[in-house]
Amino acid sequence: AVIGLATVAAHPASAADKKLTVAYIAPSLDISYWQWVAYGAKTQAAKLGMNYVEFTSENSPGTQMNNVRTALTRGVDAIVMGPVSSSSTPPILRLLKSKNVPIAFTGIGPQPGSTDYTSAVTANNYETGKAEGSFVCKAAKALGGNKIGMLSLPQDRENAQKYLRGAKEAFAADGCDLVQVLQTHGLTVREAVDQANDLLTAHPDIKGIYGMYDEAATGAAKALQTRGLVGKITVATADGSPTTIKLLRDGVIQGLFLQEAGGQGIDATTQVFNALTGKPTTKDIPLAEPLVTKDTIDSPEAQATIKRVYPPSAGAF
Amino acid sequence: MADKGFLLDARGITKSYGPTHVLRGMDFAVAPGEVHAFLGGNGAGKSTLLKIVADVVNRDGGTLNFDGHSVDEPQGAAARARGLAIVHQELAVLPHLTVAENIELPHYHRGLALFDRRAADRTALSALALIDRDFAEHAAHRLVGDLSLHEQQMVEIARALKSGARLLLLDEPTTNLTAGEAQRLFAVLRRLVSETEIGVVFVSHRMREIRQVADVCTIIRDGVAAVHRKPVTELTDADIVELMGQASALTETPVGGELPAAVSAAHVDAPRLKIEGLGFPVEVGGGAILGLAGAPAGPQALIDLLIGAAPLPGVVIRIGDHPQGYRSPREAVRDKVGFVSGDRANRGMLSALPIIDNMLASRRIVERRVLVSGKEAAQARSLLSALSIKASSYWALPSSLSGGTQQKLIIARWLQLQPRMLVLEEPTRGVDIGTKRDIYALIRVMAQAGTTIVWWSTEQTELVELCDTVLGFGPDGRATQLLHGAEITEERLAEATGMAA
Amino acid sequence: MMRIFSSYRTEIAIAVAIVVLELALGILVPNALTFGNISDIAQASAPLIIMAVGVLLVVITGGIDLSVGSIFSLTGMVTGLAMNSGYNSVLSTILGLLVGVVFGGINGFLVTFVGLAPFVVTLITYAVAASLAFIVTNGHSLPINDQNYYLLNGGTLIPGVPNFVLFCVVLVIVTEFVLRRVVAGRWVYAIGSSTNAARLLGIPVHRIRFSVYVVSGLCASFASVLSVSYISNAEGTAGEAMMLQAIAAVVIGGASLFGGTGSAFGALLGALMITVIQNGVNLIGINSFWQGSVTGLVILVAVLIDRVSKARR
Amino acid sequence: MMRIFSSYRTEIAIAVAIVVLELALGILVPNALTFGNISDIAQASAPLIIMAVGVLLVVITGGIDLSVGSIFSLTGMVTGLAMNSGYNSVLSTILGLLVGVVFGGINGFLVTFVGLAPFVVTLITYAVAASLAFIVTNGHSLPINDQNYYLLNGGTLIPGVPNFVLFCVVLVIVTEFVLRRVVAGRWVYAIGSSTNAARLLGIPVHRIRFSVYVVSGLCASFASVLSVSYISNAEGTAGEAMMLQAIAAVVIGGASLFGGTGSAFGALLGALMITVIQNGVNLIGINSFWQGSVTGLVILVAVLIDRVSKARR
Ligand SMILES: Nc1ncnc2c1ncn2[C@@H]1O[C@H](COP(=O)(O)OP(=O)(O)OP(=O)(O)O)[C@@H](O)[C@H]1O
Ligand SMILES: Nc1ncnc2c1ncn2[C@@H]1O[C@H](COP(=O)(O)OP(=O)(O)OP(=O)(O)O)[C@@H](O)[C@H]1O
Ligand SMILES: [Mg+2]
Ligand SMILES: [Mg+2]
Repeated sequence: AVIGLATVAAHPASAADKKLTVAYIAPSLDISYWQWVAYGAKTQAAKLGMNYVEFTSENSPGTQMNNVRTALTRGVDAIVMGPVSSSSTPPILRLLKSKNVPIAFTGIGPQPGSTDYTSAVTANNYETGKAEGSFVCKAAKALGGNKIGMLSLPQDRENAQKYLRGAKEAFAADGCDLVQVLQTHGLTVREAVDQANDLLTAHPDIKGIYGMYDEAATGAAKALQTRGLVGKITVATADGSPTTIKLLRDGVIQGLFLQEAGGQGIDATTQVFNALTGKPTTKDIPLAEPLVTKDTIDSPEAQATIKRVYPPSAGAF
Repeated sequence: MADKGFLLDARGITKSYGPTHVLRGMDFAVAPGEVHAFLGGNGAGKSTLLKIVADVVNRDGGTLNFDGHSVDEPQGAAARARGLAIVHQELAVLPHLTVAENIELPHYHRGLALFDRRAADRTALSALALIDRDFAEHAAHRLVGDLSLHEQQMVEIARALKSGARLLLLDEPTTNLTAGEAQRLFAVLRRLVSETEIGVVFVSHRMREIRQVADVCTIIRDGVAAVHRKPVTELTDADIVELMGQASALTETPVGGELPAAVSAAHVDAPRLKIEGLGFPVEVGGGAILGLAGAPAGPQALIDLLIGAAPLPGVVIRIGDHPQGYRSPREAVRDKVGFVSGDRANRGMLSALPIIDNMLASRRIVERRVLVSGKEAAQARSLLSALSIKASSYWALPSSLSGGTQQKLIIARWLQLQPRMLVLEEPTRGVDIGTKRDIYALIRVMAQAGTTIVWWSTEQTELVELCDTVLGFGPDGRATQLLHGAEITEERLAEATGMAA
Repeated sequence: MMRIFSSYRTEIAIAVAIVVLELALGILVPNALTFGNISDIAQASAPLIIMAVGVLLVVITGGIDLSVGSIFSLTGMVTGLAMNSGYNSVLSTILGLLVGVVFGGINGFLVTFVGLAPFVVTLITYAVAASLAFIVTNGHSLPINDQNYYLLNGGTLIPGVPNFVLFCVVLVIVTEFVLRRVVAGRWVYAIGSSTNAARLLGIPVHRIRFSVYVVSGLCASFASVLSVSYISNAEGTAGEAMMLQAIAAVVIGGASLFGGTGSAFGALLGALMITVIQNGVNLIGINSFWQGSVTGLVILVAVLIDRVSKARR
Repeated sequence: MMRIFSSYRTEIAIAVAIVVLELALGILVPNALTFGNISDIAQASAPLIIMAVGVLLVVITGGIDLSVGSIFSLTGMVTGLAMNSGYNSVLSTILGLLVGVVFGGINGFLVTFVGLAPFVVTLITYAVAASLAFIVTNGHSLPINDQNYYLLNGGTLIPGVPNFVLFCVVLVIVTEFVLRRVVAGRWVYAIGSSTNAARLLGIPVHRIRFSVYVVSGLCASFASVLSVSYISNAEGTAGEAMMLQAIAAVVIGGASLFGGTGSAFGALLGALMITVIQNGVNLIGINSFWQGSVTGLVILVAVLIDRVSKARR
């Protein structure tokens, strides 16, 4: 028996029946976006028969690196990561390459020029920024104005910088005027309400509010409701949640550019699983952020996309 | 065998702090209508016993009856809670609250009651007026934190006097009072005792006060009552000092005197001290002892000027080669000008630091030490033994020492340092009779070696005994007179300080 | 009169700073001094004011309460969950307020009866409450669809005065009254002034110290239910930024972290100051990267004014 | 011997708690007690330890330093910017350290010579430095490509001992030595014990108080350059979470926010404790939402052990 045990200890399991483990490392878990990526990764891991563990980096590259090392100590086989920033990824890629552990990124991609990663599942923030810019501008013009205010993500985030660049190009092309950009700090509805109010006080003549994150639209909607301006100012945002989808259905906001948070988790997990099991992988998966409106929300395509945004437990689709 | 007649009857009280057995079966009883002096050396356990009586510290053993009932039973506990007021040796004041609130707040027991400010002002006025009418009239709304130690002490006493308690425990209440204030306090106590039959326990290290105010005394030594409830008139001063275990205090030159040996005989090159702007010139040379007499305002301002702590408009001092005096205490200390305060809590003690740091703080600066040297342990030990301080270790915090012992630590800072000038601000506050004698001797030795001494005391006997010159200050803080040699008598001092009754 | 002036010196300095700021803003931005914007400021500052008043009591006793931000978050989630599970709005509000009472009670117990340092205790409850705020809904934020619930914040018990203004004003005035005129209020200062002396004087130190933590938790919860009522939404991170702001409000308003000083008016003005600056930088449109610097420097100027006014007396 | 035991009681209690935690973890998780994981813990805790030692000095004087987290962030950005602009790594490091000295100096000046409350002053510099951390690069994070720079953190001045371990150990030992054995160190405690008594004793209160803020800023910057060297990346939000952790480390390690107490060993152990718990919950795989609760409760147990050990003496 002793010998038998020793043998088992020396060869814990053959590759075939060993359960693979994937670690999801989020930059922070305090915003729903990264939680929904987590949900996608977790459900997909279960589906593929993998163990799932998760870590949060508190927006600190140091903590992120510690998390990677701890994950390796735990013996994880693959990593799905929403990095703190693109520029924080090179040392991680070096480390993982030396350990031969596949990694797939979600939301934010690796440092441009990197090659040693399995896959990057990202939203095309620049194109979405442009599309949303056009949408808001046209809607504003239909309401008789061309001034737009923006509720932005913190501009130290790469996705925020890309959204803004796209939006500015669209405004320039379509003849709209971006009169103010207010950046959030905490990504809370509360803050967005206060900022939307300040926006409307400073620029009473705006006809469109461009939101960059889900809470922005919720906050803007609230401000418009209290001021009796619903329908007189158009609101669109990226992301999508049960709250904003309801607002869309109620006609308080006009456009949603769905970001498949859950889908990113699903796809990234699939990619690292493929890498581990020797199946083909896709390096870059830029997911579109399709526009839905009150009229298109119940279409089968829109409903399919929404199901890749957030889990059923979050609310109705 | 509890005597029904006693207000307070404590029998066989025991109390230890770790290995230190403070009380080893102490008896203590107070009858109504008496002022009871409670005597003993520093660290004898007086404050500890009073705190046990007042339910601030738990006793290890013994019985305690209040008004005939054990305080371990609800009736006795309630009687004690209602009937006892204490003035602690280390003041228990609330610095951010006003004088009126400090006096009146403890009398409220219901949190949801409204605090009646007008009533509090009236109570404060009448209570303080018993001791100092001037102070009473403008004090009610001042924050206690802005008051001097003397004024804070009056607030504490006023609180106790107005509490309506049947037993007053006063732990060294006069150490922070001027002679005149003490006299008025005694008058009040005598009146209260005769009119309302309350009992008063009075702790003091001043023999004369004891004789003045006390009827009976209990002396504590080695944790037991060396004398229990004896009329003060039956004991001579010599008896009392002997019973306290401080016989050395009786001889003119101290015999237990390791202390003066702590001062090296090397001659100090002392500066002349000139003070201008007081209305008359004051000048003392090296080796002289200049006394400062009077209510705190004047002497304290002059002391702050002397040690560089604060300027005093209109007054200029010249200390040897420092024609403008000192700009900071640091400059003064580095020029070997020492300062010892009796206001331990605010101006003296570093209470979060162990004994050794407290004793050697000045030396480190004077000698410009960079490192805490290995020698310091030996120095600390020699200072502790010179002052016969019994501490569990010099790494203990000062709060584990008795009040008078803490004062010795502060005095110890300037022993062995041969200061050029030593500024003493009520340095013997709370120090027992024996040690006081030693300190007087020490000051004389230092003066003989050439150190200029400036000494403020509210105990006029001290000034008479020690000083070559005394500068008197009136109650308004203005300098009044300069007395020399034989002119220094208690009568002249009383006159100079405006305290002639 | 002079006494009021001198005992509220810091408060007056801050009030003057706020008025100057608003006037300057009025010159720079056309709509800054409209009724609409001023009522926006009131609405934006109400939860912070309420939270700051609770924190103030703890700070006066010489303690600190780091847990208020996450109590705020957790309260919102509990209230939202209760409402979405079909409880009526009164019951849901009460459940929410219980969160503050329970966490405040834990803080008070550990500080008062176990004798742990307030910083450590409230840091622990901060972490636990923040974590629970995610656990209760598995991280999802909750929209509140009950339209009646809005009345808690925006309704008018007194005609013409929205409830959130009413609650703030009443809370501040009552707290100031209690602190100045009621014995328990004076005890709060007594404990912060010298715990040891307060104990020796027979003041019920334990009871008061325990209570201030409970009240602080309750205020944080109350701030949260009002806020949830206003924005019809509960989020796990809603209170995160508020803890430091609440303590800052109290300290800017003249309280010392060493205890013994501070006033409810000061806390109100400190919170208002923070909101006014935020409103100002938004209205002027100062780039968000610069906002921290601008906010910092404006607060510096305000406390320097206070400092100078103190030095001159 | 007994003396060391009694004067380091808190430190010993925390050390015991850490050892117990690690042993428990070793039973639960196979790789927890490997050399690799222990050196990961050392690496993860190094910046926090260094920052905590600086904060400790301020806390001993009775002050507080909230600005260290954003000094950490700003230092990284300045260092990264300098490196990416072609300065060599030594010069860039010095520029980074200057950030801490300058901000520490501003803190020290405003607290010491203007007399403002440390909480307010360092809250202001916290906001300003955090804002500057974004401004200097317009919000972009910076990759550091200079491979040599890695040596600052991971190289070995003494064979076999990585620099970050060396720096931590030397800093803690030197600080503890200064605090215990150097006269200026004793003065730090004296000021925290009673500023007034310290001044009258002739202690250079201003100079010492000013210095501790400068040292605190410098430590935060030093922590940052090490961290940047380790992860080859500078981020505007890198230090955000560290301020509260550093103060917590100091307080868990036995310092009182009222001043006068605390030790460098305590700060080290407090920081280590925080990192060990973080490492433990990650290794065990505790759900992220639960991590705050678990961390809070483990710290509670640790401080209760300390409390009990104090009560029993
Ligand atoms: N908290 C404490 N911890 C340890 N020892 C203590 C403590 N409090 C008092 N002691 C010790 O108890 C003894 C008695 O102290 P106490 O204060 O009662 O003396 P005292 O008679 O009032 O002296 P003094 O005349 O100096 O005021 C002293 O030896 C002192 O060191
Ligand atoms: N803050 C300090 N910390 C450590 N050592 C000090 C400090 N200040 C002074 N010293 C030590 O004291 C000695 C004298 O220092 P310093 O140069 O300050 O003296 P000084 O010029 O005579 O006095 P001043 O400071 O009043 O100008 C030196 O040995 C120095 O190391
Ligand atoms: Mg005593
Ligand atoms: Mg010099």
